[in-house]
Amino acid sequence: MKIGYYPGCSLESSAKEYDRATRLVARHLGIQLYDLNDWNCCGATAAHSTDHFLAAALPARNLMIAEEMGLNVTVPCAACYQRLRLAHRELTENEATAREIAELLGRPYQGKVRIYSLLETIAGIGLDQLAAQVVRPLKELKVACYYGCLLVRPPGTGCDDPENPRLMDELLLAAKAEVLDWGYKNECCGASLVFSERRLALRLIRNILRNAVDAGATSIACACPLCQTNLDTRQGQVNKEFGTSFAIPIFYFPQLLGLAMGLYPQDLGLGKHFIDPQRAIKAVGG
Amino acid sequence: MSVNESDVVTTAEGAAWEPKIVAFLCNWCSYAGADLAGVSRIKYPANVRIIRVPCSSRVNPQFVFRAFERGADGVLVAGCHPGDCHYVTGNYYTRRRLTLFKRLLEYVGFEPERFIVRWVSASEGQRFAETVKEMVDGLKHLGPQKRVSRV
Amino acid sequence: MILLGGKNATEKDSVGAVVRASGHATLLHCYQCGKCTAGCPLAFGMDYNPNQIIRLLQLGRMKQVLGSRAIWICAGCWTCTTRCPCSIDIARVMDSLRVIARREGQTAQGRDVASFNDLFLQSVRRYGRVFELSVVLGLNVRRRRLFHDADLGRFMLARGKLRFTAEKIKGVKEVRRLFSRQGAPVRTRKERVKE
Amino acid sequence: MPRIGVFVCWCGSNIGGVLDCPAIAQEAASFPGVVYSTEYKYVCSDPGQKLIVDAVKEHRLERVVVASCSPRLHEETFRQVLRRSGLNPYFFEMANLREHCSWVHPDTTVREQAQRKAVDLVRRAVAKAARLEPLFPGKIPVVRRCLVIGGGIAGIQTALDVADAGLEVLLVEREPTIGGNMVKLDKTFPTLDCSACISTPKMVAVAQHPNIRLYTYAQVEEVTGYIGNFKARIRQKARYVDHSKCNGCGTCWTRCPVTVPDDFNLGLGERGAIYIPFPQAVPNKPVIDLEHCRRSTRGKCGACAKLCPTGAIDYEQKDEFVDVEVGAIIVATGYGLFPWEKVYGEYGYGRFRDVITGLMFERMVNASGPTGGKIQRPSSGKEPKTVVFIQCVGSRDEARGKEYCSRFCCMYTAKHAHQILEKIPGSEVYVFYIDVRTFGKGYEEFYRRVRDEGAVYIRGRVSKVYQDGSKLIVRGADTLLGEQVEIAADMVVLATGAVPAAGAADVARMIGIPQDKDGFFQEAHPKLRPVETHTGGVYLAGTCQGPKDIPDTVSQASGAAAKVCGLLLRDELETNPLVSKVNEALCTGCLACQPVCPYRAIQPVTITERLPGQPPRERVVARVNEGLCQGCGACTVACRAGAIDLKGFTNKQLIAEVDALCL
Ligand SMILES: Cc1cc2nc3c(=O)[nH]c(=O)nc-3n(C[C@H](O)[C@H](O)[C@H](O)COP(=O)(O)OP(=O)(O)OC[C@H]3O[C@@H](n4cnc5c(N)ncnc54)[C@H](O)[C@@H]3O)c2cc1C
Ligand SMILES: Cc1cc2nc3c(=O)[nH]c(=O)nc-3n(C[C@H](O)[C@H](O)[C@H](O)COP(=O)(O)OP(=O)(O)OC[C@H]3O[C@@H](n4cnc5c(N)ncnc54)[C@H](O)[C@@H]3O)c2cc1C
Ligand code: SF4
Ligand code: SF4
Ligand code: SF4
Ligand code: SF4
Ligand code: SF4
Ligand code: SF4
Ligand code: SF4
Ligand code: SF4
Repeated sequence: MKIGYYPGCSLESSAKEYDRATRLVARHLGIQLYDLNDWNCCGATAAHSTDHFLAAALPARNLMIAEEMGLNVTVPCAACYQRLRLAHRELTENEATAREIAELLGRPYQGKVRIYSLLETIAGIGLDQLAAQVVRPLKELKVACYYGCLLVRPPGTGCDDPENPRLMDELLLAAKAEVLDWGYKNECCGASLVFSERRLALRLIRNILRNAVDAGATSIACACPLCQTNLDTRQGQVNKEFGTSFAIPIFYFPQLLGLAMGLYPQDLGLGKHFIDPQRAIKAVGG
Repeated sequence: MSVNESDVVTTAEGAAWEPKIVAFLCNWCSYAGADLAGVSRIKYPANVRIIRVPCSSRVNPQFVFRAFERGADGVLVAGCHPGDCHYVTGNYYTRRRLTLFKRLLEYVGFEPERFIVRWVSASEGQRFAETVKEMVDGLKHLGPQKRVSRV
Repeated sequence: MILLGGKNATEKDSVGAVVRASGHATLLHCYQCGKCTAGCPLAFGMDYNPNQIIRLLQLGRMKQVLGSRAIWICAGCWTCTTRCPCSIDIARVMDSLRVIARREGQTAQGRDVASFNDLFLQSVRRYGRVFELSVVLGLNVRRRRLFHDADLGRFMLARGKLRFTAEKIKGVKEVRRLFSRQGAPVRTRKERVKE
Repeated sequence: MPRIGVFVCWCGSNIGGVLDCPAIAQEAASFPGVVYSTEYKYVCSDPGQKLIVDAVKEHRLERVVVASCSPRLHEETFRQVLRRSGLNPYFFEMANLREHCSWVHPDTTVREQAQRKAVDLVRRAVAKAARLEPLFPGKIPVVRRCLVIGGGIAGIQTALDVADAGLEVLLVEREPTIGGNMVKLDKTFPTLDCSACISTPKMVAVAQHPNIRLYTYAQVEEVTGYIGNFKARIRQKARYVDHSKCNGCGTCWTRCPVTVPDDFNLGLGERGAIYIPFPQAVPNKPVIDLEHCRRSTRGKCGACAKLCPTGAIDYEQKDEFVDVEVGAIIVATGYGLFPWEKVYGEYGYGRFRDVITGLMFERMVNASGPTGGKIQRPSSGKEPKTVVFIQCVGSRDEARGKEYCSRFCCMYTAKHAHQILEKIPGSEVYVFYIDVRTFGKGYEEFYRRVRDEGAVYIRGRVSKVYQDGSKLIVRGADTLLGEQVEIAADMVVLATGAVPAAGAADVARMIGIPQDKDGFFQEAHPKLRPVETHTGGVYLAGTCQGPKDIPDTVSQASGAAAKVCGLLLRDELETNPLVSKVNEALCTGCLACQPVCPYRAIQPVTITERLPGQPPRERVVARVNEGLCQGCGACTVACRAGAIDLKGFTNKQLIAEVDALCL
């Protein structure tokens, strides 16, 4: 399968391991990722909080690039994914905006590109197909799949049921992990506030960690660089702020899939976590 | 048959003494409630014998007294919940009359557990069964009624 | 005390702008069930709950809304929008309010949020992508708290997760053109200095 | 001792699987009076029924006991079997072995006890059977005519429905025209069709219906009798206009020199002393309001008499009485509005002219109303720009108003808000509410539409309205924001709730129907008998039973009509034979029984007693009206003399049952 790949800014820096695991797993599953040529930042929360036009225009350029390359796009970052989909909707529904952007960039967007989350793309090859690749079943792994907000909201742009998303659960089930039913899988982690209103954001992170741990999770899986960074790197701050002692590893879901498929933990960027995932990896015999 | 049946039971089988309860149930609510207990197969002790009356207000205290005289160990009167009476206000009279009567019984030395007035609706099969259970337990504790029993 | 009626109700036009910008015909059909607030992960930190923001708009209280902290606390998680029984896109209303507040310079209650957004977009404008380090450091400079999150910085550095140089994309000119549209709010430092 | 037959039913394994039915039958054979006893697999089946019929013949049975399931299930079935066997159907008694025994005591550990209980239950039934008496339902003839009191939409609808079924209807309305409150309305929610357009054709239909006799400006003064056979006295108030002569030309009312505030328009307009309430009134003929007529106040005028081309004016007319017999009565006396100006000082006690009620607003927006449909401030005649509505005025206020919700005011307020926004460009509408109740079909959608149109709903009750120059200052709170709100308004419209129509208590007393705690007439059952009353033959329609809107009013009116047709289309009524009977020889005339009867079935009568060797003597005794008695038996306990007994549940029978069980 051929598909355009829009990594987004985070996967170039703070979420390098996500990028690496994604490319490795995709290759292993026979998904050919083509990086969008010279893509630009989608603008993220900053853009839509500041200017409605920019919020549509920045992703629009990327969609045009994909369209020129004749590819659909898969997006590993939940925020980028939502921005791209909302921009696609704006461009196809709001003629004025579409026209203006076309003028500024000197070409139109035809609206042919389909935007998929990485979850959908991987699930797209078939769960059986995936299960067949599993050499190291994640049997001992009690994992809470965390989707956050932007993958599933607002309705119509999300990739799964906004209230009870299941895609990641299905994927990890195929990898024989023990996935848990828990209440915070679609709660917000406050990523967009973490720099400006850190104390508020820490509280949201605390709530998510607590709920996962209460549900019996020994690890959390994510499908977004912002979620992972937030939940992983801020655990120390959370513990300090609330007097807790969380130390739960936060994985990118392709890292776990990679493990199950027998790839090397180092190659999957598993050494780059703030909370050491060694114990969890050992438990599954990694 | 003028012999007390419960005596026969004790002697014949050596089984424990079983209290005898006469129940007056109004046709519209409590009798239907007892029917529902049956339809729902809710088990309860077999000590209760039911007499159907149109309304709990039809129950003359004399009937209750008669039952005791004839050897009943307990009497139950049950009707629709206040406000739900098929005949509008009947059970208010029941309440007033039978409360008074109960006080009289207690005055002459009856234990309060021997005479019970309870509201049981047509949908309260469970409540009917529980009422019977409760009464039987209470009466077993008290033993046979001998105060006015002529038998 | 909220004063309404006759000449008291003067902010209807500006409310109308928010209503339109957020893609609504009206917000008056919100019946204040509070479901938006109930699910909002950040309501605990807001001065007005999300439903109260909508309520104030219904009453035409634009100034009160623009002066609220709530609009900056909103993380844009879209929980409210997803569940509103009246199909009100509260998250987008919040967005629109931030946009308008930013345009009108009413960012007192959300200085850090607005600064972060500014720095972020500046970075995008300059390089076509966001240069995380410059945004974070920039924010710390503006806030005069240089070592905020320094622990994290050290960790990221150690794991090779921080870039020290920005990567400029080839099409940065195109991106700048997108910013050039009239009304686009982000200015570079140079421009700011010039003013 | 009558000859009794006992039939024990297995109900397949339902009974037979737990109880030893042959043993029960065998034991029953030894009970006093039992001459035949048997068991059968399914007694209610055709062969089972035949078994009974044959046994009755063969063994000359006089009473039958079936020991099977609940009498609530099959008592009627078996009574019919007895009828077919040539026995009085009330010579039947049942023992409930299934619901009360086999199904609840199935365990083998209690087999013995269950079996003994079953035998006891059969013994009880036999004891009662031995004392059964033949009972015969009584017959009462039915007068095929219905009286409808109140000519609002409820009375109109119900009268038309009954009349259409071919029955005679007498419709009595106390105002000079029928139509009630509905004809005062402008549009009706949620579809906004014009109220007069849908109601006046029905009014005309009433006037023209061959089966309806219409009495307007009339009142029912006395009702006696019982279901199927009521007598009523109608007072036709003097109109001072001979309607048999008047042709409704209108000359008189346009020329009368007197002007008085017009009650039909709630004081917003004026009328003469001779008047019709509104142009489409039915009948479309005037009455003279003698209190204001100049001829009677000043002794001179007589203009109407002089001008009338038909000589219909008759200043000497007197009230007349009409006595009628009817088989059923439908009460449809409607509602009035809560007298807010007596209670709410904080809204100005009616002192501020621009504080009006919803019904006044209806008259104001009505094109045929006093302002010709122009919405204007009563104080200045100017168009209001800011209008505040206050809901629940007098309703949902247990301290000074009524505890209940008036049901229609939320919706009519929404309607009024819509009308303001539609007719006055640039207007502002604020609605203070506590909850908004939109239970009907299309109502919530209407409410949403009105909000979309710009009505601002503010959750909170207004605390005060005061005049400030030409403005009304309304002070409330937005409880959702927790902030006080003050609105400078041009007009304030109060959604006053509904109360029972004036005089409802008199109607209740006259007919003998209870009122609920709020004065509305009490239906027989709030869910299952909403149009019936506890008095047989008396039915309710519309808002006299409780606040309701037009759709509900009309449904209930048609429901009441159906009930009346069901009653009156029979030739005779069969009375329930299970009623009380007074033994006049024992009755002391104390009447202790009378107040306990919920149906007022017991009345004192004077009888002449002829005891041998003594002069005839007059004596008061109680008598039970079999048409009214429902057979509850409450009276039997109240009678100290033991003079009343309940047929089918007599003292003797019940005592015998007790004895049989306690043996
Ligand atoms: C402001 C307002 C707006 C409304 N708008 C709507 C609407 O848009 N849609 C809607 O569905 N509903 C509306 N309603 C409700 C509607 O008015 C009632 O549902 C309906 O009128 C009830 O009809 P009724 O026949 O029961 O009572 P009424 O209309 O009150 O009729 C009762 C009649 O009985 C007569 N009467 C009373 N006592 C006696 C007596 N003792 N003897 C003889 N006659 C007697 C009265 O004179 C009257 O003519 C509104 C109500 C109000 C107050
Ligand atoms: C949880 C709950 C609680 C409620 N509590 C109350 C309460 O406390 N008080 C109250 O007043 N109301 C209450 N209600 C409302 C009440 O249930 C309804 O008002 C009432 O049951 C309506 O009766 P119905 O006969 O119109 O409809 P239904 O009860 O729905 O009866 C319709 C019947 O038609 C049959 N049917 C359907 N289609 C066909 C077909 N094509 N051919 C043949 N048969 C068909 C169905 O099987 C059904 O038996 C409650 C409702 C709910 C859901
Ligand atoms: S959820 Fe929607 S309808 Fe409810 S209060 Fe919020 S905005 Fe209003
Ligand atoms: S989008 Fe904003 S207001 Fe809505 S739930 Fe999320 S944080 Fe709250
Ligand atoms: S009579 Fe009753 S118990 Fe006997 S077969 Fe019929 S249903 Fe069953
Ligand atoms: S003038 Fe005479 S006929 Fe004409 S309406 Fe008046 S009373 Fe009737
Ligand atoms: S007599 Fe009376 S009713 Fe007739 S015109 Fe004169 S004032 Fe009017
Ligand atoms: S219908 Fe509405 S306005 Fe009227 S009493 Fe009920 S809640 Fe109040
Ligand atoms: S209570 Fe008994 S004695 Fe007294 S009037 Fe009634 S029937 Fe007669
Ligand atoms: S049996 Fe009941 S209804 Fe009949 S007269 Fe006696 S008290 Fe009234």
